[in-house]
Amino acid sequence: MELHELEAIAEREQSQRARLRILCCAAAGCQASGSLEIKRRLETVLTAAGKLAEVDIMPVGCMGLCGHGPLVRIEPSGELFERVTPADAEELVAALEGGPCNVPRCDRNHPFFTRQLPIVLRHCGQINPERIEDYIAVGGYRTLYHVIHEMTPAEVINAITRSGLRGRGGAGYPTGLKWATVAKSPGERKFVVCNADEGDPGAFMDRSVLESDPHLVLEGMAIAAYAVGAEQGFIYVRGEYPLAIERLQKAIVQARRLGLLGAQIFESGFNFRIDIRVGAGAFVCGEETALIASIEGRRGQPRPRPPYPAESGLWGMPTLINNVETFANVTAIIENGPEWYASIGTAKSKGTKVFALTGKIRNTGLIEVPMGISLREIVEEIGGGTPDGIPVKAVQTGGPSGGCIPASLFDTPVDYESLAAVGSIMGSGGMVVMDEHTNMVDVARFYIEFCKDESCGKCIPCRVGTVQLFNLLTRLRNGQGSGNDLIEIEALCELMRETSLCGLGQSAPNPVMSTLHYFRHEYERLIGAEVEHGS
Amino acid sequence: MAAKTLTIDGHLVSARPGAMLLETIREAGITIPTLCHLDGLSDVGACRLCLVEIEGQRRLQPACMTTVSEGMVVHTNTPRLRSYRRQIVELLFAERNHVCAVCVASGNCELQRLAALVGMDHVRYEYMSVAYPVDISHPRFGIDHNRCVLCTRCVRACDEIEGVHTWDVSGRGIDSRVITDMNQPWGTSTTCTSCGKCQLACPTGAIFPRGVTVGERPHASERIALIVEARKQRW
Amino acid sequence: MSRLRIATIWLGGCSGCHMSLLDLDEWLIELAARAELVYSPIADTKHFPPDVDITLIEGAIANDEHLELARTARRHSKIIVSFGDCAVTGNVTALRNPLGPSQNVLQQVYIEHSDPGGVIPYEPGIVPVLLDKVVPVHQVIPVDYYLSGCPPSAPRIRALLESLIEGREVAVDVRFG
Amino acid sequence: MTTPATNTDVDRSARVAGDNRRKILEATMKRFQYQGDALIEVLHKAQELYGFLSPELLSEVAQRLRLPPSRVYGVATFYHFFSLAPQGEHTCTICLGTACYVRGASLLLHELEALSGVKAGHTSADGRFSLLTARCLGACGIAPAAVLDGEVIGHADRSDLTARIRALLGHEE
Repeated sequence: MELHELEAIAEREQSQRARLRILCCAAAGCQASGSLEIKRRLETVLTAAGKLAEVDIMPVGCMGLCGHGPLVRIEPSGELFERVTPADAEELVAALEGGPCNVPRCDRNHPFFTRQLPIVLRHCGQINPERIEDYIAVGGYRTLYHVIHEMTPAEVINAITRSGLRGRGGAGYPTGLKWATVAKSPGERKFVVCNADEGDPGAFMDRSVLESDPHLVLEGMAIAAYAVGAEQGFIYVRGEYPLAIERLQKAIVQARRLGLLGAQIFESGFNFRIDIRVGAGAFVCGEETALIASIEGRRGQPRPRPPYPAESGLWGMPTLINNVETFANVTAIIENGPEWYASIGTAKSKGTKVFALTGKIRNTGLIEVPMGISLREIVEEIGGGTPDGIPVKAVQTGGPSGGCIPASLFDTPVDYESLAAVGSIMGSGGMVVMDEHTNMVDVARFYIEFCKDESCGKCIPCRVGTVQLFNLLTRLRNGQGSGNDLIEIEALCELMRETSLCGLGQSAPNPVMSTLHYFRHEYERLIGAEVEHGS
Repeated sequence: MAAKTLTIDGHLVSARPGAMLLETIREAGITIPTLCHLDGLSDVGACRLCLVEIEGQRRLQPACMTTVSEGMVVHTNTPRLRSYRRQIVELLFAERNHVCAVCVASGNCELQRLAALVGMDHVRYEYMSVAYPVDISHPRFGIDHNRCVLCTRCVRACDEIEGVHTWDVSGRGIDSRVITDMNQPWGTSTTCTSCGKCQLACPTGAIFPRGVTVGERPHASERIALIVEARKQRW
Repeated sequence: MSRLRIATIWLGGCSGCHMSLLDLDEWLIELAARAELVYSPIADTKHFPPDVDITLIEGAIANDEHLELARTARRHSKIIVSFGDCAVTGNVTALRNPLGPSQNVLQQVYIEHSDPGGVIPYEPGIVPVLLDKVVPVHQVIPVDYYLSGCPPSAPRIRALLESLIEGREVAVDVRFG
Repeated sequence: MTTPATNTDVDRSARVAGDNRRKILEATMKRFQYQGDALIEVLHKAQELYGFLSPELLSEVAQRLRLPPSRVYGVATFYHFFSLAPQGEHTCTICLGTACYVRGASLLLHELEALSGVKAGHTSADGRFSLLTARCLGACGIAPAAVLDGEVIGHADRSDLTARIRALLGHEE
């Protein structure tokens, strides 16, 4: 494959594109709501009308507003229809050429669309994720060519460093620094691993990216591999995501066939092969060292760091581990330059962040916003508040490792440091909205139960601490708690945070500590009279 | 290479480069609790009892898996470390049925000793009162899972020294359990060589020689290090 | 100096801790000079008296009577000592816990493992009703000091009592089993 | 955890059917050059072929990959995806992720437990129905989500789902 061949594919794609197009969301959420049946119905209607040749019906990735799915967009008008049913097919076809159509339309001027800044999600809902040609037509794999032929590995790392990109998996470690460590660590072989073990309950960002734009991630990984000197990559993806796995498999085969992965990529000396490893249901495998154990075919138990995987990872070799969203940012940074990327966001948190906005919120879905946006803008403007007008009480970010931020702090800007300062974390991007009817002790107990079930059992504070914490919260909720219990709960939280072996155990108390901090009265109410006298 | 000089609890000590903090602390005559560590076996850093404070490091570090470095300033016995250690031992006692009064290892048990060492005079947590089986299908040894602390010393002794890997851990979290082969009665294991190293390595009365009663199981874990030494030296 | 009022109570345990107390031999005479035993299974008393200075509780909380006596003792005592492993941990008395709630235990003991025609005794007010779970004393009342051991040896009991009587800081080592 | 009688029944019926599942599994192991590292991939394949991992199957995998049996068992029981017992003819998985939880998934689960008489994570005694839970299906946009015999159901409605399961189980009686 040479550059001109790539461009030829893009041109051919663009010239063959029909003027009239119907784009049906074929991501997991809308598929579950019957979007494939809608697509079939549209084909039937067009066939009957003898118009099948004039209109392209494209299955595309996530269009964002998952809670209102299935979503269908028509081009060139760009109108977006929500809650479409197969019976709407005729009207949608009519709408293509301006005919009458009573299918509910989304307001494209709604803040849900206008406040977003898609970088990672820029192709989502625009291209057919199962066709590499679609990706090439929007400029895909040209950055990889540029990198291989015109940049040295050091220049690539330098660009990523200057962009200010930080790990999107949650902890926010500077990506450039990680790449540089892997690049300079000695090793016979090196590996690049994409962490797609998105395990936070209430998060589906990575799933949507993989289902909607798998090549973007592959290209990002290939660039990383070139930069750090790796020839083998793995994508560790949750077994719960069959559609993402299927699309990744297809994407890898397609890329290999075109010589964009494999040996001598773009006729250069650079080789890079990617294999998929399917997770088997263990949240802890999102932790780097547990993930490595799992790829090596062992129980997914973490080990103490140092050494860090960047120095000694898979089979003891230097290993770069980044998550899906981090890799998905790479091409845009190289393409537009690190300065452009660094101009978005805040002083310490650059670029955008993808969030899965769920819970008691009108506009459930996938959003990408610039860092620094306030929680209020996300919840009230983009999310449109709660569906039934009950006031919002809190928003939970960071999943089981994060915390609950009360509505009174909704002016907090969304960046790594600010979220940490209010007792939560950025996390991988789950954002669950809770209304006034939500019992915060139950929420804390829900997360601790999750961590208890997901604890690997290796270290004592997490293995037994989660169970004792869960028992204490259960006792409290059942009205059998005593004033002493809150002291015990706090002591256990501190123990787990300070002494657990890995991030799972260290952060497991966060939901309890943050709710105890902001909603202590809800705990105290459960203990009964004795405390109420005091308060 | 020159020896490393570091400060442990206010005392200057020197250590050979590459030494682990745990051995250096012990050589300095300081007692620090451990459970999953056993001389002669690889370390896993799982029990968290040997965590120490190292100045300039945000997180506590397990002494058993931390390499000494020049100028390191280490605290092994601060109030919060003492409080954490006690809590960890409490959690262990609450997890399974550690009833010293009726245990073969009483008087020779590391867990019992740990309770005394960290001053754990009572357990604040609710006892979980589990009902695990006792496997005495093996002709020479038995295992009472109710007394297991999941330190995995048996697993490592079997794998690293005897080389047969009869033992492993099944399940996860609080449901973790050590197993032999396919989670089958130990006596039916096809890989076990009946060498007894697991029994030597066991810190509590979980794995015991058959025929002993309360307080009769001797503690002989230090023999594991001797065996390793013997193998190296080809005695 | 007025004599201290000391009580000992015997809940779910084997009385071995009390035997160990008696092992103090001649020191008991010294003790008697400084303290008065106002309630104990080894004294002829029916009701737990008020204004007790130190109460040693042997045994775990296994039935409703234990629970009530422990609460009474707490109300009337300045200092409560969990005396021996059963009081501190549940110990042997709590070995029934893995069998499940009290009904399962009674069923196994009085029906399944008994001669044919066994019946589960049920005479509330006469036969104490078992609690579903045997628990250590500190899970039902606040405890001030813990003396582990099954039983605690006489010298350790003496060390504890001496510090308490003399108002010194209590520093008794931990020794389960 | 496993019921040996049923396992051998399954094995026997498999042999009688003259199936080539062993061959497919062998091919998978061969593709990974019988490397121990591939254990999880191989177990995925084995479960896909047989529906669950019987002790015999695990032993065979251990032998072919030259791994100690306890390690294979340890791995198989660490990951929630692997099942060591056969599942019911029909399965319903309720997502208990946060978004689903906030939208009432636990009530849904309780209702199904009451309806089927099966506790979450278990299979009915007659082997007809398994009620399972998932930590998060990643389908939060359509919470609460459930999977009934492989079909993802979004905005799962209590009465609707119970009716479907009742029909599913009732139809064949």
